[in-house]
Amino acid sequence: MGGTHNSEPEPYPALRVRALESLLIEKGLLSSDVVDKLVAIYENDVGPMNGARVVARAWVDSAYKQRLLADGAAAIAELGFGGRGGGDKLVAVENTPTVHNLVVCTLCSCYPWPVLGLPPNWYKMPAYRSRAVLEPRTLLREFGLELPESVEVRVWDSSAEVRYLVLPERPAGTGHLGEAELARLVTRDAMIGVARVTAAAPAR
Amino acid sequence: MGGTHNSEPEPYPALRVRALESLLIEKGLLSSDVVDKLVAIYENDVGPMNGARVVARAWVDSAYKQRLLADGAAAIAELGFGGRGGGDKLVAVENTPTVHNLVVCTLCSCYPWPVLGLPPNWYKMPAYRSRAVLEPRTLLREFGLELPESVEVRVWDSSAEVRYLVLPERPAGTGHLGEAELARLVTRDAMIGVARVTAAAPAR
Amino acid sequence: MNGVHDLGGMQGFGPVAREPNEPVFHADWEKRVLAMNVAAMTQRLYNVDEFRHGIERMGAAHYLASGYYEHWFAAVETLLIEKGVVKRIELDVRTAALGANPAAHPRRDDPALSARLLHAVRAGSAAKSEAAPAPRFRAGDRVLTRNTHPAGHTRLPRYARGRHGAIERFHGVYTLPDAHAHGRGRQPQPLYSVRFEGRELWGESAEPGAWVYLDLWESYLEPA
Amino acid sequence: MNGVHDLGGMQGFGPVAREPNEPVFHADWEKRVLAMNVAAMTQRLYNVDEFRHGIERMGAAHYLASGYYEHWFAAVETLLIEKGVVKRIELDVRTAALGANPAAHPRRDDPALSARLLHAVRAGSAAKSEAAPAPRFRAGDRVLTRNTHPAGHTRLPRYARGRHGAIERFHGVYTLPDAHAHGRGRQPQPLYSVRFEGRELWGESAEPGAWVYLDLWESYLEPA
Repeated sequence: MGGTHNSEPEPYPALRVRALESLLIEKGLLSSDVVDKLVAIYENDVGPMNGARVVARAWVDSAYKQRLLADGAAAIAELGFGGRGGGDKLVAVENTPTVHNLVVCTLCSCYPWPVLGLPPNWYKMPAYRSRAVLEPRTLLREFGLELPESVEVRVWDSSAEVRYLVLPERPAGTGHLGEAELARLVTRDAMIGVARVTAAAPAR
Repeated sequence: MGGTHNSEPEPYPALRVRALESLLIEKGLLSSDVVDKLVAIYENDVGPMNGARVVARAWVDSAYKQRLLADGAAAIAELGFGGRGGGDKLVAVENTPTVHNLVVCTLCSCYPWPVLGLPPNWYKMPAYRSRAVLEPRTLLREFGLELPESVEVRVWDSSAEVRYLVLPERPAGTGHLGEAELARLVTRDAMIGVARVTAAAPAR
Repeated sequence: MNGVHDLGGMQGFGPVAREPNEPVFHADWEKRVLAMNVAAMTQRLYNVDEFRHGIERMGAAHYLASGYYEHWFAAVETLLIEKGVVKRIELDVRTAALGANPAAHPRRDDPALSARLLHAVRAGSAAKSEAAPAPRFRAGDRVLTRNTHPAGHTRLPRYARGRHGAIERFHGVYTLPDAHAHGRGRQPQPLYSVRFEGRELWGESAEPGAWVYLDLWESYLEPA
Repeated sequence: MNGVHDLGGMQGFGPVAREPNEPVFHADWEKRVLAMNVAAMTQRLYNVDEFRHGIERMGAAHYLASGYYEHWFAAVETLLIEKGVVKRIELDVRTAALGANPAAHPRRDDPALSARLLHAVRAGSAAKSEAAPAPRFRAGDRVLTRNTHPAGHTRLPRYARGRHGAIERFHGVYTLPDAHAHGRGRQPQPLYSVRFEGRELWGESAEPGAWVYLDLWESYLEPA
């Protein structure tokens, strides 16, 4: 590699990817239906809706919340979530009135796939990865989240196979909502730690 | 700027440079003869042959050598060298049987223009700048210079307006040579510190 | 490796650019790269640490000028060639052939392979915690990270080297990426979450009341 | 600024590529960039610290993918536009016009300007040492560099922050680049050569018997 096709026009990667795919298929290491089914998993089956169900359950069921904080992987498996891309260790970190958690991977782009799906581009790009550990408050302010100095910021830099899920604070005024309704309020950004959950349902 | 013309074809910088040049000429801040004369200075008047004269003088005149080590800028001015691109401070560092000096600029490409001219590309590129401070012995080995562990390596990272010139060791077997003949042995690489001077005249 | 991938604390990359209603994929080829890589790792053609180091070995300018799936593809290509799964010349020839005749090499299904791979993906196949060796540190212990600059893969980022922290928790015993990325086996070690005060990492440039938690293997740490 | 220009100790750039019988310039436009920059600084359109920071502000991928005179030109263009000497639109229009008619805008001499600039270049116009303030440290004093990560220009490289060294010599009193690059005046300070043992900088990865000498301003240092 070594930067040799830096300035190739856009069709080039697409063509070379198809070429490699066709070679792997010929060698019996891949098949077209494998591609289709894997893509379908990451487009349809895993995504922030999984994490939102975990969060909502933790909000309404304090025993579940304790299990989630004690062993994240086991707790999400109760809801049927797991599999590749999440390590075998998931750690849920809880936001409180005095502690705010934020997740990043400075060395690559580790992310809790089983509960959040594939990461958004901004999570993978240099701006977020470089700044989250050095100036988290400034970064959060850009995301629209102004934290008072009395709130401690904890940045989780995922450098190993352990993945992190932020358990956001349950917003005030949601006492009348059921678990499914609560899950609809929980956004991907809140579970990464760059937003709060609000009682108004988010635009999806 | 911001990387916007990364993948432009080669003619682009040339055209934009000519455009800026023509605008500066119109504004009275530049003229074609200024360009010609400045280029002529750096193509003809300054270069390693200046530094070689300084080194040869230091080898044959121990009083000059002491003045060079005490105040490099004043000593090179005795030979008519100076001007922009060298700061007002030049420090000559002397190689001995137990000390080898090497010059780099990790943050940009500072270089002693009045005595060595404009730097070669390798001096300005990331490989040299990144490695000279971390693994100087390995780097020097690649340049063909194997230093025993008993020789201390001193790497001068030029982060300020101070510029460094390595005063190489005079090779054995040159007792019969005069100052002008000695100067012909002294290479740019030896004055950066990536080579020794040898008694055989270098290819130029 | 002190490469440009080690981005923690770097500056000059500007604001975070977000895309409203971002799709899961931005181009069809990205889907194919995802599938290829998952299929290759599931079949153990290379491991995740070799994969990450494959990305780190990209040219620095290329790394910074390209996105996530280009990084993935760079590593997939590098590793499949190095492992002898495909030959570079094969890939060059096939790329040229597809350029000349895009309709060549139509889809081919393999239900048996598909069932096997999908089962493995759903089960997960990432590093599992092992029983030994026993952890040297306990929660609350003060530690000093090593100031080390290995040429190969490591998960100790540059910004956290030679810094004092405290053990937050013991995660279990996991494969050491520094070994596993370079064909030196798994060499499992205790893995800890270690907390660092912002000021210890960034000096006077630290923001107040900010802590960084890093997952670090035992050999990265000394008692302090 | 922790940018990709701060290359000391980075890895992955491969061997040093040397060119036998390298010419002073590789293209005509490089000569013009050199002349423009020297002429601009000699006329104080911007200062050398603004110039260096102009290069540091390039996009990281662009910086690593381009060479010395492209770096120079990026900074020259950025600064002349920021200082109002030329307008970006003027430059865009002129570039397009020259593309359409390369013979336009022939050479124009100005012997008076030429004489004035060449005299200044020969005399040199770099930072001169000033008398005050008096230096706080003497040769041999042990110092600790500050662990600081300013967003702007600095000449304290990342690899030498928070490290112990010893004063090698006092150079004189010089303009502080951290201020001068940002329109905050010269703020002259004592400048020292400081020596660091390889092991202090690189830990176990240091080569034996290797020392690094850095020129550092007094405010980068604390007594140790």
